Amino acid sequence: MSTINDAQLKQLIEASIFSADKPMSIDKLKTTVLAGIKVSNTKIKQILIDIEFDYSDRGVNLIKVASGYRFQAADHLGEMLGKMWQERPPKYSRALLETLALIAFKQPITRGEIENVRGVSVSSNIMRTLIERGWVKAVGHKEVPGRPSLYGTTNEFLDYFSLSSLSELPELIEPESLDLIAKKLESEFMGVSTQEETPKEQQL
Amino acid sequence: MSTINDAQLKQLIEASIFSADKPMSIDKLKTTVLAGIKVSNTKIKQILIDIEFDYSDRGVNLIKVASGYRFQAADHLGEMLGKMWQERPPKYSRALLETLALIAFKQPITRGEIENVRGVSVSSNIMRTLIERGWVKAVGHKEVPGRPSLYGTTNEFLDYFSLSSLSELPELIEPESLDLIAKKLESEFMGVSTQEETPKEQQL
Amino acid sequence: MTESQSTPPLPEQPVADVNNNDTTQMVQQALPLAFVRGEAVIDKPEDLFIPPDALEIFLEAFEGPLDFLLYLIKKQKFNIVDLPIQEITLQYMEYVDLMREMKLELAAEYLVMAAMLAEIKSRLLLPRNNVEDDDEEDPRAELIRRLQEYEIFKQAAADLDNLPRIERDTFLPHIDIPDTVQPEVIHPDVDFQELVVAFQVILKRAKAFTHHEITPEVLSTRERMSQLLERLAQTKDFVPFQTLFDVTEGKSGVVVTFLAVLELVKETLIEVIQTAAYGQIHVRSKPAEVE
Repeated sequence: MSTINDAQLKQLIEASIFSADKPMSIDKLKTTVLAGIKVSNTKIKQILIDIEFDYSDRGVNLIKVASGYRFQAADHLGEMLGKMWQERPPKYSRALLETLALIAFKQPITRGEIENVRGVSVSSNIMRTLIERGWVKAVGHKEVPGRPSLYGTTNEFLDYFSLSSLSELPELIEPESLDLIAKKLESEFMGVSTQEETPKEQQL
Repeated sequence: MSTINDAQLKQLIEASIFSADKPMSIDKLKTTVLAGIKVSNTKIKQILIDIEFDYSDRGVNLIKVASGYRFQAADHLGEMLGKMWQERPPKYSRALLETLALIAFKQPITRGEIENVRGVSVSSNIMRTLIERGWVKAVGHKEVPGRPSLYGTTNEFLDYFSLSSLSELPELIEPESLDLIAKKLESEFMGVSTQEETPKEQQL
Repeated sequence: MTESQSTPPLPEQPVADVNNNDTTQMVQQALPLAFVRGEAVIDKPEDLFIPPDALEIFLEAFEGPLDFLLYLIKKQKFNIVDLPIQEITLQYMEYVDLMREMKLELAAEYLVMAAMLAEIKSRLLLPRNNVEDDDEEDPRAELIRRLQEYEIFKQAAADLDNLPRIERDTFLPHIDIPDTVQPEVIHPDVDFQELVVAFQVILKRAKAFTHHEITPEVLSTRERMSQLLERLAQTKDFVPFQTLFDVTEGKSGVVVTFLAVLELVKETLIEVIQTAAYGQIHVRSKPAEVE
């Protein structure tokens, strides 16, 4: 039996818990790193308490689990530490892109209306993904039985695609000018000549 | 940019170095756990120095290797900790070690050049093992007929041997200056006094 | 000089004398012992004659002819600088002959080395050219250079092997990651063109699609409809009609807002009231029906 001073013993126990790929029990310590070293269980326990205290305010803590002792990243660091690992979900499906396109171009639109156009049901998963991504949100309810949510796109959606507004879609622009349409609609709704109208005068 | 107090920052950096499966560089810290946190490189370095000091007398120490910072069991505990594992660590053949040494010291180097020094052919197996372990990689081609690959060592190679740069490798021995030998041989063989030798004549 | 004499090895002889000039004798003495013991890794009783397999094992202990030559040189305590080619060639040839006798497959490198040694030896035996010739050099020089270089890297490999390394001497900590730690999600990228294509596909597929005239104005209107609905949803109260307009948008912006309001009214998503003729107009989102 060899001897070892307390400081060395503490270092050894600490290092072996850190190095082990499974929790370390006192028994395991005694049959491996401490084999051939004369040391009581009480002593080992005292050292474990010391180590636990040393690490209580650090980035990693000593914790006791069923099968022994283990170092673990401090709980409260959880969210910040998560950035160490990155998860890449699969590419978006065609169903999702079509749903997003419909919401973008036909907003505000209900899920039922999307389903009507696409001819298939829209999975909750797709809506959830779009909402979690921050691209789509409920903007109101349609006053029909069931009061379904009406969906529209968000500013984040516009930012992502570097659009200042949905009207910037070059592929979908038709050559009719805004003025022309305004004129047409005004005469349709107001029954007035538009030549001299100012917006203020168009009040209902 | 969110802020965080110094104690939390230290805990976070400490925990992330412990959690990472590879050494952590300051850049890696900044793009992962510290992304979105306003903190200077100087500050991070200061914290690393603090952590290094905190652990200097513990069972694990913070050390700097080629690709960043990592914790490792204190050197002097190595032998005792080895007892924790039944499995024998991998042994590397002399052929592999000589090939690795040549690549490390004479990089970039072609396989043919390695073979010239060793006087035997280098098996594809050895090159594959070195590349699969991530210690060696092709760094380019030599512009000679056949354009053979030039090999060099990686940071992972240095990490494996706890080195922070190639300059930390053990120095090459110098059995005797080759020039000296050449001179001596020439004088013997040619019967010429070495005094009068011109550099040209000393070339081997 | 005699090249070699094939006499049987004398296993009982001790390590060869460095200064022994009888090279043939020295080779014979050195070989068996050296082959089975020496610095090689083979652990065989000292007094054993070379067992059939030992030579092969011995061969494996070397990294090739350079390694083997270095061994012979060190074993015989030859100074590499004064390398006695004659003696070392004899030893080497004995060894190669022995391998042949044992019918071992000789690596090509060993034969190349044998040829090189023989060539060096023959050049050394030729009468020296007395004419000053710049190109003339000691034929040993290249061999010695190679031996020295190999020795350097043989040692470097041994030094590398002695460095502390992961798995053998360096142990890395493993820690648990609490469940509270959630990996950061990196969302897939979407190109805007994909959206446009998706929409065109829908339009093609849905022939009965009624609002297939897509114009930027309609898009603006529908976008404005979403914005208005969202804004009105923030309060249950009526808001003044004119506050919905932003004059900084200019005429076209105001028209778009106006059209959006009309569309929302048409779809009964908002209520518009006017308490008196030419009075203030108020708008609110349609309240949920009260049970």
